[in-house]
Amino acid sequence: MGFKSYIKNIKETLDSTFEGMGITLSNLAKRPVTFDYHSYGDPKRMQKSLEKAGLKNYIETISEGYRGILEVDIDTCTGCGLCERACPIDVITIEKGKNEDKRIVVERFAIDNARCMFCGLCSIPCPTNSIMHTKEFEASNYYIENLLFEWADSDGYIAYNAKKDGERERAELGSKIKDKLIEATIIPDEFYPKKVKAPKPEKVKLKAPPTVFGNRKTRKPVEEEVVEEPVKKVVEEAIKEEKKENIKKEVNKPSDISTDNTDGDKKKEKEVAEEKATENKDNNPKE
Amino acid sequence: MESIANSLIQSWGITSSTGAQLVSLLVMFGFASVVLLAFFLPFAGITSWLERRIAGRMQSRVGPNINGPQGFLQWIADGVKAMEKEDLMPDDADAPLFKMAPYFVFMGVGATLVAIPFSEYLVLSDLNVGIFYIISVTSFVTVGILLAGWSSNNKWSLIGGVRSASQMISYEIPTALSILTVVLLSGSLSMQDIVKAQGFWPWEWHISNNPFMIIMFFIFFISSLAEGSRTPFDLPEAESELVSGFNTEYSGIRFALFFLAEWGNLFVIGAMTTTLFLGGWQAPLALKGSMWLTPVQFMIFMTKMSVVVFIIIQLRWTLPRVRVDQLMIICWHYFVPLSLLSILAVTIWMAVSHGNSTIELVMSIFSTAIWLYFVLLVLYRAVRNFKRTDAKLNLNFLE
Amino acid sequence: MSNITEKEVFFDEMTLNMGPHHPSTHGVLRFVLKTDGEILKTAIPDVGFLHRSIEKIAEGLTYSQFFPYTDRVDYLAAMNANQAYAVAVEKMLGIEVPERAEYIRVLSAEMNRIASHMVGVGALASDLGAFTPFLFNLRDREYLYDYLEEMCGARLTYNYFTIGGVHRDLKTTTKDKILKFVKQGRKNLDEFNRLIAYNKIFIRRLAGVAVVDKETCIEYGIVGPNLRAAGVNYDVRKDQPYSIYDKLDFKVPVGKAFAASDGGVLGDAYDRFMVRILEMEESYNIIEQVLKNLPEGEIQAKVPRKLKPPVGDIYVPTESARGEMGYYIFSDGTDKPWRLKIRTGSFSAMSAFEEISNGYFIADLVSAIGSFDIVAPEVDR
Amino acid sequence: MKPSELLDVIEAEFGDFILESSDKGFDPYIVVEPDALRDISFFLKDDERMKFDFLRTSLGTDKIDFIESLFVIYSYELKHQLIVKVELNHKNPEVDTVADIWKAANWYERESYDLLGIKYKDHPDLRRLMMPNDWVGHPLLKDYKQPKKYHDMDLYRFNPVLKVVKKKAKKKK
Repeated sequence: MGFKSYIKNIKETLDSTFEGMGITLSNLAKRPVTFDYHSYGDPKRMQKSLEKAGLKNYIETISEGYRGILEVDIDTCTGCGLCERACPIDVITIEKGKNEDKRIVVERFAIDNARCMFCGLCSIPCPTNSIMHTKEFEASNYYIENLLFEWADSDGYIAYNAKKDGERERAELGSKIKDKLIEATIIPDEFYPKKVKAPKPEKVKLKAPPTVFGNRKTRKPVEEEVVEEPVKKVVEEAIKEEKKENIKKEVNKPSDISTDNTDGDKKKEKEVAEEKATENKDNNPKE
Repeated sequence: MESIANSLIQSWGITSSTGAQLVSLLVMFGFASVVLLAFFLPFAGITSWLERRIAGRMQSRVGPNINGPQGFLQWIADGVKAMEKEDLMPDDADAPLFKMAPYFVFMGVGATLVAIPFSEYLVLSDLNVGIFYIISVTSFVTVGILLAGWSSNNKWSLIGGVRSASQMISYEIPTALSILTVVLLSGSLSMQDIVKAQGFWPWEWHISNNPFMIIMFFIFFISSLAEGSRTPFDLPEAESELVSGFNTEYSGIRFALFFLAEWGNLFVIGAMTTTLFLGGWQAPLALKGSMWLTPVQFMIFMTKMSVVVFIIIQLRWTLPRVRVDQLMIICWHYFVPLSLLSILAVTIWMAVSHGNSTIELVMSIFSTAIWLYFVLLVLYRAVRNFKRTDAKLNLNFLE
Repeated sequence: MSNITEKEVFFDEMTLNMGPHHPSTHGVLRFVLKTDGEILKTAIPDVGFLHRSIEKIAEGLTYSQFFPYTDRVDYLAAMNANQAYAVAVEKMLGIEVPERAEYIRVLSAEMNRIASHMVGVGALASDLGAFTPFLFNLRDREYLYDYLEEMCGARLTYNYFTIGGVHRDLKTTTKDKILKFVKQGRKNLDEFNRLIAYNKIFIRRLAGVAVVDKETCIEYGIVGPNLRAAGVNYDVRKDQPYSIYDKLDFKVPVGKAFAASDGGVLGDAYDRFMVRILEMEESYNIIEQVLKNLPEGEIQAKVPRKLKPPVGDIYVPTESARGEMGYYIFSDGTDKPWRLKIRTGSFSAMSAFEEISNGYFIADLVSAIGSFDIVAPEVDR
Repeated sequence: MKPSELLDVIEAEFGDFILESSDKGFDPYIVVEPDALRDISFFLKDDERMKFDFLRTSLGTDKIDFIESLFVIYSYELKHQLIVKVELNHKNPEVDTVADIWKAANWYERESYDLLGIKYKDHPDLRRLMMPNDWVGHPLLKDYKQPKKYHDMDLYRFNPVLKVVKKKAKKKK
């Protein structure tokens, strides 16, 4: 380290430190950009800090078209179910029936706000803007069941049909959600749901995807060797040994979940193997 | 304090020497606890609140403002919360050491109060080795942090503890060397005498005795930051590297003690800097020599100290922290040679200017101008930055 | 910087567990550190804590339903992730996006790139102990988020793009606000630079740390700003242009040992930091150009309701804030992808860590993680 | 180099080992005999006409009949891209590693091993990447069934709200 760089280091350190101190000092004379948010604790205080920031209420800080909690105006719902189909995580449940006049009745329109991810895909296809996002965003409470918002009455609601009912306008956005949010704070009768068994996975027959271009020169059939995975093998061997021991000890134990699983896998593998065999037969002669 | 003890002994009619000693001990203890509870704890607490408010303002946010007027009682709320919390200890921790460590740290900081002169008459004990006493007592902090790091049985804590030990051992050398120049100038180890060797006006302070004293001031200030492990030298508890360093495993009141010690340390650094370099409690001539002028001198002392504390706080929210090897390089490559050089220069200057008060005065005014230049530089840059960012002036600090 | 490691004196090895709950492992990462005191021997990354099996989920969703999930791949630059997926699917379907929609897409993507870099460089500063610059950047980012919220209705997970366009049109009021912010944003960036980027301590902390040279970068497939910091002039926006990037005039900042006077080497942490800063300036340029030339017209191409791309596989790269984000999609001719794979920048940066980390201090590992701008959900997906 | 020329060069060099090659799809690709994968990879990386220095991504696909392992490579210098595919036995997918040719393949192959069970021979560090080390099964296989429990932890997290939905629905019917 030369003498020049020695002095330079000291100089630059002091210089940049003074610059930084100047910046932090100048920020003391600027107004903070944040303001208090106390919607739950101290409404008066909240009002004060909002006034300082030149606002009437915190909703004003949220822009138009904000994607908050979903609101459904059931008066203008046509029961088409587009929103239900658009939802990637099946948050919306719609049940429909028909009454004596052969009109569609929306028996149930439920939105599970506990799982909703506010992506906005449901409100886009809606033909009458019945389902829309409000500016409300605070729905947290102590009981997750309360976040299931039922929008149709239990008797059902005759779906809106512009031809038969005449033109209807959608109720003002955000006018209905507030009651629902207040309802959600009520303590339910039972709030520890019992455990439910796992849903049985649906059996889906797997089909191989089509090949892209048939310009394959020589197609060697992919050899089929039945070699099981070492991990599974280890597990199965362990289970076998356990069973042997159990037999030795003559103790009856309920079979493990893992054994069930492997059994299921075996069955599935057989099915898959059969399918492959048939498909290979189909494919190969062409080449 | 001795007079109080003596009067008590006389009024109670105690004659035996052991009895007298006991009484004076009791008086000492009572006095110490009063000082700790009535001065030290509130000071540390209020500083913690102030630091958070200042930091908030510097970062374009508000800071704590809910408990009490402008959040002033935040420190009490924090303290009460810390006391209510469970005092957890890891299973494999070294229990006695683990429990002892916070007290070491707290004691090391608290004991320095004894020798610090707040005014001409307001000093607990004007020791004739005052500055020496302070240097030695602050080493307790090192011991405490090392113990905390070791006894937590946590590798992150251990690294923090060892870092702290190496850091403080290294930085005691430049600190001591820079204090040495002050001792040279005032010719005494007693804190009161050091203050009395200076005057009220800025050119009478030790910092502006000659330009090399400015270097010594910087070295003392920065290395005492390192000793108090404040940013940019907060390596022992570098929260983004070592989780929380030596106090990772602490909770409840023991953690609060570490915290209090940290902010108490702020006061100690400020008081030391003020006393040694910035003229201490020194008031104009007319305001000296009477017991009744104590509040004035105390206010002068506290004002100077607050400025120093403010700068420390500001530095914390300005600078990033240095690395371990850079920490050592700063100490051994820069501070130690520079301070040795400065001691030499100061002694030569003292020999040259001895008895010639006009040369001394000219030199003092010259070096006052130098450090004033630095102060004005920072202020100028603040204004420049303000203009560059198109900001609106708002001096309402009570948002 | 690290002469100490050159001495071949090693004592007992200490195994340290850094993460998953560590303040400087952004998100949830875990490193198993083998150290000699404070000096690292190796840092073995352990990922998967945020594995949400997005690729498996994609196999059960239609092409347009998968959009919200792309936000969650990289939540700091969700708009870029949106764009990557949209570009890939549109290329498969052969859809031409209206010009106005393309301009709005580029505008939002560049705004998001700035927001992401703000967090990237700010978090690096806060990892090194300087908290104020981080909060300055968060403050500015909130403004950007405000405008993005006005555009699409959400602040973090936007889901703004559709296949063939965007959901909502850009309002003129928002446009004016953004133009106004660009001026202020440049000033604030300058303030940030003077506060931290030119700070001596900061430069010294990053110079010569976690050096990744050109060859290593290419070998490990490190992309984006990290690659450019090593001196490779490659940007997907320039070299394989998509959208309207070939019509725009912007530079690609490349690293050149910015901290050379302080012991910096080409491709060190400070270069990566500076390349991001320069990229932010370029993004401001792009935003200005886009807003100047914003054409009128449709924002949504006509797209069939059921999207069924032809059979085949495609790999489409785009430039996200953390480098090349590519979507590999294999379509079997139905409305759901048979296989979808997301290639992200953080993943490849992470895979190189074991080699990079050797011989530095623990404190340097923190700055290395910060300088690579690793976002954990992008690694795990 | 144009895709068609690129494929011609490869065909001329390794004609016997290329099962399929096409540039008619979205991206040019070749399907390679598994045994010849390493030779072709070396050629692709080192040859003057190829210079594929950047491995963009590597992945596996379960195509029921077989498992496909592929990687996408790109050349920074010559700016061309190629997808190289290998078709593997579904029961015992095994192929040579390319992790020593492109280091980037290291983690991608670990991921493929983890999620699809493709075993890469001579891989330097073939461990699971995303899933825990003692996980059973490979999630990205099409016939994968999620186990019910992992270390006594329920893997199905039941949504109480969902349960309420079903109950009420039953009542109404």
